Amino acid sequence: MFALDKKDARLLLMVAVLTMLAPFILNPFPAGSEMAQFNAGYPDLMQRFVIFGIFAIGFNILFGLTGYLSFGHAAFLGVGSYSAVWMFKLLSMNVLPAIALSVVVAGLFSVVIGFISLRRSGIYFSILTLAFAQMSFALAYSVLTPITGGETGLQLALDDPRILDVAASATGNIPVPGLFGLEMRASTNLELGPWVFTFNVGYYFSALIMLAAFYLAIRIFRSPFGMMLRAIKSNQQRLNYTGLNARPYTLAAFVISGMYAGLAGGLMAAMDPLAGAERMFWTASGEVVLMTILGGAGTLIGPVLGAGFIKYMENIISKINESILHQWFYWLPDGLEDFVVAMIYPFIGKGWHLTLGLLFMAVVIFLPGGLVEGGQRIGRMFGRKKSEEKDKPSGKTTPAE
Amino acid sequence: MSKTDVTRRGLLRTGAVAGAGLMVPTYLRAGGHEGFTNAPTGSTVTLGFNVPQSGPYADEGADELRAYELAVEHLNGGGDGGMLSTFSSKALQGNGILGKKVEYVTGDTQTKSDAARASAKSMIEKDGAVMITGGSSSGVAVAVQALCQEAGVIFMAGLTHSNDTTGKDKRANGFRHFFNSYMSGAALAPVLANAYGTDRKAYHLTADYNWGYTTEEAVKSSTEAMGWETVNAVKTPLTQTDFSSYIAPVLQSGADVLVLNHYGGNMVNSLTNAVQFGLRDKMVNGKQFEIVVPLYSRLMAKGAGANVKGIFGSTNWHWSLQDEGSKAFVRSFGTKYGFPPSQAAHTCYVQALLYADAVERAGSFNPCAVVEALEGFEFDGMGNGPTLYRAEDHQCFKDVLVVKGKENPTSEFDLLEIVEVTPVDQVTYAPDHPQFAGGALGTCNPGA
Amino acid sequence: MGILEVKNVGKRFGGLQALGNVNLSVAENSVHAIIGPNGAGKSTLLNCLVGKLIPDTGSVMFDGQSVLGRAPHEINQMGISRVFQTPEIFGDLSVLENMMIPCFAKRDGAFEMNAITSVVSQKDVIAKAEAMLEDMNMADKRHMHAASLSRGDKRRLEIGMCLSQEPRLLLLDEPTAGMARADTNNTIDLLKQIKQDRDITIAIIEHDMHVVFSLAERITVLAQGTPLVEDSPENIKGHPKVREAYLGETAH
Amino acid sequence: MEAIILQILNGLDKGSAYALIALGLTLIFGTLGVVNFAHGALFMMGAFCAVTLSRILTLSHTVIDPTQTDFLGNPLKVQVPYIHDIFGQATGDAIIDWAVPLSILFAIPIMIGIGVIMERGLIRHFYKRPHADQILVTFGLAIVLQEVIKYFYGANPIPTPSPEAFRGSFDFGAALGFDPNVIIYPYWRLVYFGFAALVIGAVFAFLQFTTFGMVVRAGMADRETVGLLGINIDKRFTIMFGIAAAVAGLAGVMYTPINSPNYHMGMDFLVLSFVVVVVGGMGSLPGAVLAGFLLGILESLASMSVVIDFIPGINQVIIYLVAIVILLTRPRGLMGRKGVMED
Repeated sequence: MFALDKKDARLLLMVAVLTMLAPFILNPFPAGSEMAQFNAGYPDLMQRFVIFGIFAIGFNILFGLTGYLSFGHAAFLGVGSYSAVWMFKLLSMNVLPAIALSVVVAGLFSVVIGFISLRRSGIYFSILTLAFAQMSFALAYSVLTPITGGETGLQLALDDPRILDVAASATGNIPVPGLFGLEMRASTNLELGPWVFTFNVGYYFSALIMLAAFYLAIRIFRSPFGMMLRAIKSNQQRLNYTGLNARPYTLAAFVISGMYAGLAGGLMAAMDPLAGAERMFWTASGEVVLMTILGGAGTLIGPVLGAGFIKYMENIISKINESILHQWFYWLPDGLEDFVVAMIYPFIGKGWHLTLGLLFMAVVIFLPGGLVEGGQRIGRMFGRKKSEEKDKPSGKTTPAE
Repeated sequence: MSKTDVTRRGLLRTGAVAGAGLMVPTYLRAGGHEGFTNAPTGSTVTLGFNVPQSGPYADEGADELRAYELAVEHLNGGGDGGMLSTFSSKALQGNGILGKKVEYVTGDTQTKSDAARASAKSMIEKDGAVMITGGSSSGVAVAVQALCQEAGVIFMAGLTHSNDTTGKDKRANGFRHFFNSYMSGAALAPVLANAYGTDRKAYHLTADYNWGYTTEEAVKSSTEAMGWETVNAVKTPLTQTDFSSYIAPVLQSGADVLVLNHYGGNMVNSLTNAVQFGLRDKMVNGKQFEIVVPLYSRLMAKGAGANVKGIFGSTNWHWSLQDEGSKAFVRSFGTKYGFPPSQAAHTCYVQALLYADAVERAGSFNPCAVVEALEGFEFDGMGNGPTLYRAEDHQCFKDVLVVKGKENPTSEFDLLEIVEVTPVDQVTYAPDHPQFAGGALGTCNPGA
Repeated sequence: MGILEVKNVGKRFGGLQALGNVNLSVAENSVHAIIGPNGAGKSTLLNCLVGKLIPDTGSVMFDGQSVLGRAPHEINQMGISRVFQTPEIFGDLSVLENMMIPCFAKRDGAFEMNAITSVVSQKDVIAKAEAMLEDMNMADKRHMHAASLSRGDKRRLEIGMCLSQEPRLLLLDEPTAGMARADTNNTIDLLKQIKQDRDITIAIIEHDMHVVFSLAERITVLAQGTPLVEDSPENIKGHPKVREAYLGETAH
Repeated sequence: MEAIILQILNGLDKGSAYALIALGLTLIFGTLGVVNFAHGALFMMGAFCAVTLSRILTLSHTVIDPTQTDFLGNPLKVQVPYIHDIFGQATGDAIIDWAVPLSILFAIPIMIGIGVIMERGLIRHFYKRPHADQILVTFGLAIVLQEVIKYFYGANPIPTPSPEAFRGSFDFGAALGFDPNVIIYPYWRLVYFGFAALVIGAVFAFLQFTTFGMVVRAGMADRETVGLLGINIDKRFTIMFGIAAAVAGLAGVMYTPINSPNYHMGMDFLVLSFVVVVVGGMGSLPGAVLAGFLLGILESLASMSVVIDFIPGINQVIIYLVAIVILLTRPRGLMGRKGVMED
């Protein structure tokens, strides 16, 4: 299927099914029940899952394949968002031109930054990319305020030109981003007994783009180009003495992953038309590094899992507060209830960072290959024979899926 | 069971059980029965408290959250009722809002506009919140305000001081109770002129982002109007922690007053550094060197410790105010938590009550009805004297406090003393004032 | 006129004269060995030949073209392949993939952005790589992780990778260093086989006199950065200067 | 002219903080080959050693003062430190006043302990793991450490003043014959600079002149060979980790009067200290110190208002700009060795 071998086709199909059914899968608990707190099937978070999935997939093309650890990828995301919002302000609220521009602009930025940074390798490369991203953040937050909106972020206004579109909607509000009239924020609810499932246009739009991005990533991983990138990670010296110049390959990988980041940034703006400078801060770059390593660098699905994991923590765990805990444990005797709540309390709500830190450590200590390795171990426990597939004569050994 | 316990546990539990059967959150653009986003259909109504829980303003966020919990308790008829008894509008009965029990959800803004919007969105989309409130910086307030406008819910800003929130970035669905940069400047200038004379040379250090710009502009124009001269204004990066290289040249410039347009950690550090350099022991131009901090908060004063002693600044509200509303609020907050509330807590508490009252008076949760009820609303008994929610820009106009770091604090909360309560007339400006130019309120958006 | 002409090459590292004034000519289709005691400048000379170092003086011509100032991959593209002292292979890749990379390099040049090419258009490359693995007697190991090969197999793989680029000059840097006797003999046999099967020039830097005298047609002895003598193996064996400077020390 | 002298002074002081942190980071990296993202957290832990000691010293019991009232109108509860009861008010206040310098003694054993526990309990299992794993696990640890501190001390900065004797500033200008009040410099910052110089000197002397240091230096150059000599290099590396933690911690202790410590101060310094280490050259101790001072001075010069007026925003980006220029002109930073962290 799609010129993929069987294993990859199965993976793609699995991801496709999961993303399409996400509104069901992520909302396993009836609305209003005690466990509804853990439901993640609302449009904003689902959009974030796939958008950060795209970001991490792209980052993995650079880091997972070539081993070049960029610490400034958030800059491309930010640039992408700014481009998209400017497109909404100047041209029209249609998301296609906005996303196209964000990919192009992020691509141009990554050509320049990549060309300079790739003159060095290892940690020197990481620091160069970090320096560029931090400069972008600092300038966007301060002196570039007229272009970026600075502290408050770049946002739409009623008096924007929007030459191909209306400045204000019929109700006197700022129009919302859409695809030929189909608003990104439009949702339909399906109520099945106590369960509520939400189907959101923006989510499905992003999910389709993510699937395309994922498919492209598989193709890149399995292509000769992908093999060259892995060869760069493995032994750059041998590559040079094989008559190959590593620089164009790494630059191409850098630009591709920069464009993925730009795409993610553009989509973020399309879902929510505001671009803040914090998107480019070093912690945002660090986040995508963590997503990729946490999920499993160099694997196809790992970064997506890592992105989902971190975004879930950030959006769900941080919203649990003390009164919700009391609600969960009300059935315990009063003293015990207070004790249990007091024990859990430091790890939820404002303590979600603590939980995140502990989980990072746990994953890296016990699952060196990231979440993917965890999945494989579970898979092995259930007796699936992976070794069989490994030996099939596909012409390649592939990194674990 | 005490009354506090009822609200904290019992009610929520009941709400949840009831919710399982009856209340299904209606989502953005979906639940079209009432014609607006997240119309509450069951016996409860959900408010979203979006405050910084991680990052540098986490303590301020925690105080805001305490205030909200207190407000919910009072709205549901628990506790001593707090300001409900002093509030000039008597629409609130202590039986929830329009008879619906008030529930709330909380989120973490991280003091980042992206995270704040994500958190607000989840409250709107997942939890069915009909109003979002909170925040501890203008960046967040502006970002969330724009989001609420789009989504069709009401935004009651928490702590946000930049002119832009009700200036160029104002929105019809957003309301600000807190004061702003212009008011700080207008209130401070006469007090400064009085204390330090009209022949002063000021040196500004300004945080290099929107709030810093508006504050610098406001303080500059109002002090210059009093006859002060501005020698220099230097922008400092947000991420700066050591301000020595910005403070060292101040004396060379011939300035005799240093204005620190900084907030939060920036302010704590720059003030600490300035005092360390011994600036306040110096005589320049034959005058004692002075430092001014336009926007004070008690938590910042606590962070800067003894360095704040004798330093002027402005604040929205302070627990030592002696009007009935403030006293009632301080009493219920102090009784519940054991220490006096901060200005952020006050503003958040008041905003929650004002929203509830507006709904009650309008007879509907519909954002457009709420906007109508709040626009031009005059009230009293919430601290700061008679107050107007101006229709043109959704900014509250009320008395502003000029405060000074206390010389002999009696406790860790007793750090500021009120120097003057600047009457509202003195800080009122025209809606089209140049510092607030640009932007348009637009029309209210009820969503669905 | 040899295929590789080294003229007056000198290289200093700080105060150390690593190479004095080296002149060397490697005849086409010969096996030329460069020997010398430790620190004689063999590795420095080799690095000057492949573009890793740029000599201070002199010229290095390959087939009438200067190699100086070219990047390693460009020199490689001219037809010089190098085998390292410790095998340099792509440890994270499979044996077959290791072999495919030089085949791609031969087909596509220094850079081709074949980023989404499907499995199909790799068929010619895979076929070529498989054939080379057959030649190297490694076909049964094609799906192994290259890092898990034995030392001898890594060496065979590396040599195979160099050969699949069809180079005109194969440079070997102590190809049997650290090998057991049996592996050493296998490597000698492999190199003999290669020489027999193809038109190829081999330059070999070696320590082990057994290897040198089994393979070389011509030998240059390097001492203290300058060539001492260049002659046939028979003559070198009995050369008094060589005995004095080199063979005496190593007691072979 | 005076302005430039002043900024160089400022830069030396800022630089000494950068240099101290970068020194510890390089010690850990150079000896253990571990990229320690928790180093900023160690700096923060040091600062909170000072906070903790001053909290201990001001542990109080409550006395009701009926002459004053608190905010709810009840009689005021006045806190009286126990130390007043033990040493009397004057001596007690003097001890509280000197809490920060006293914290040095308090912090050294604690920080070495934390360092050793960290190395034995966590870091040693990561020597052979990829740098990416080291980054993830130490970053996780950094988050955990700072959240623990936040849980106990809150997010707000905590004022920790220097002793009374070091407040105020010294007038260099007057001493050098310029106008008074032109080149002033706080006493405590002079103390900080001197302290940093002392610590840096001590670390270098320790590595240079003791057998222990010699073995460690040899281990930094070639770990396997030293291991073959039958020397237990691992144990020495553990001790080095402890020392590096102590250096970071002391930098933190002494920094508290300059900026009130808060739980995220380590993260604020983390990125900067990595830039410093890399600009200095990975694995080079003199490089780290040199780069620390260089970046400190350049940052100070760039914050002069004439410079900002000339190039707006330069003060925001100077450090990163310098890092880029240096890394492009000198591939391995100022004094980096070849082959370290290049793959």
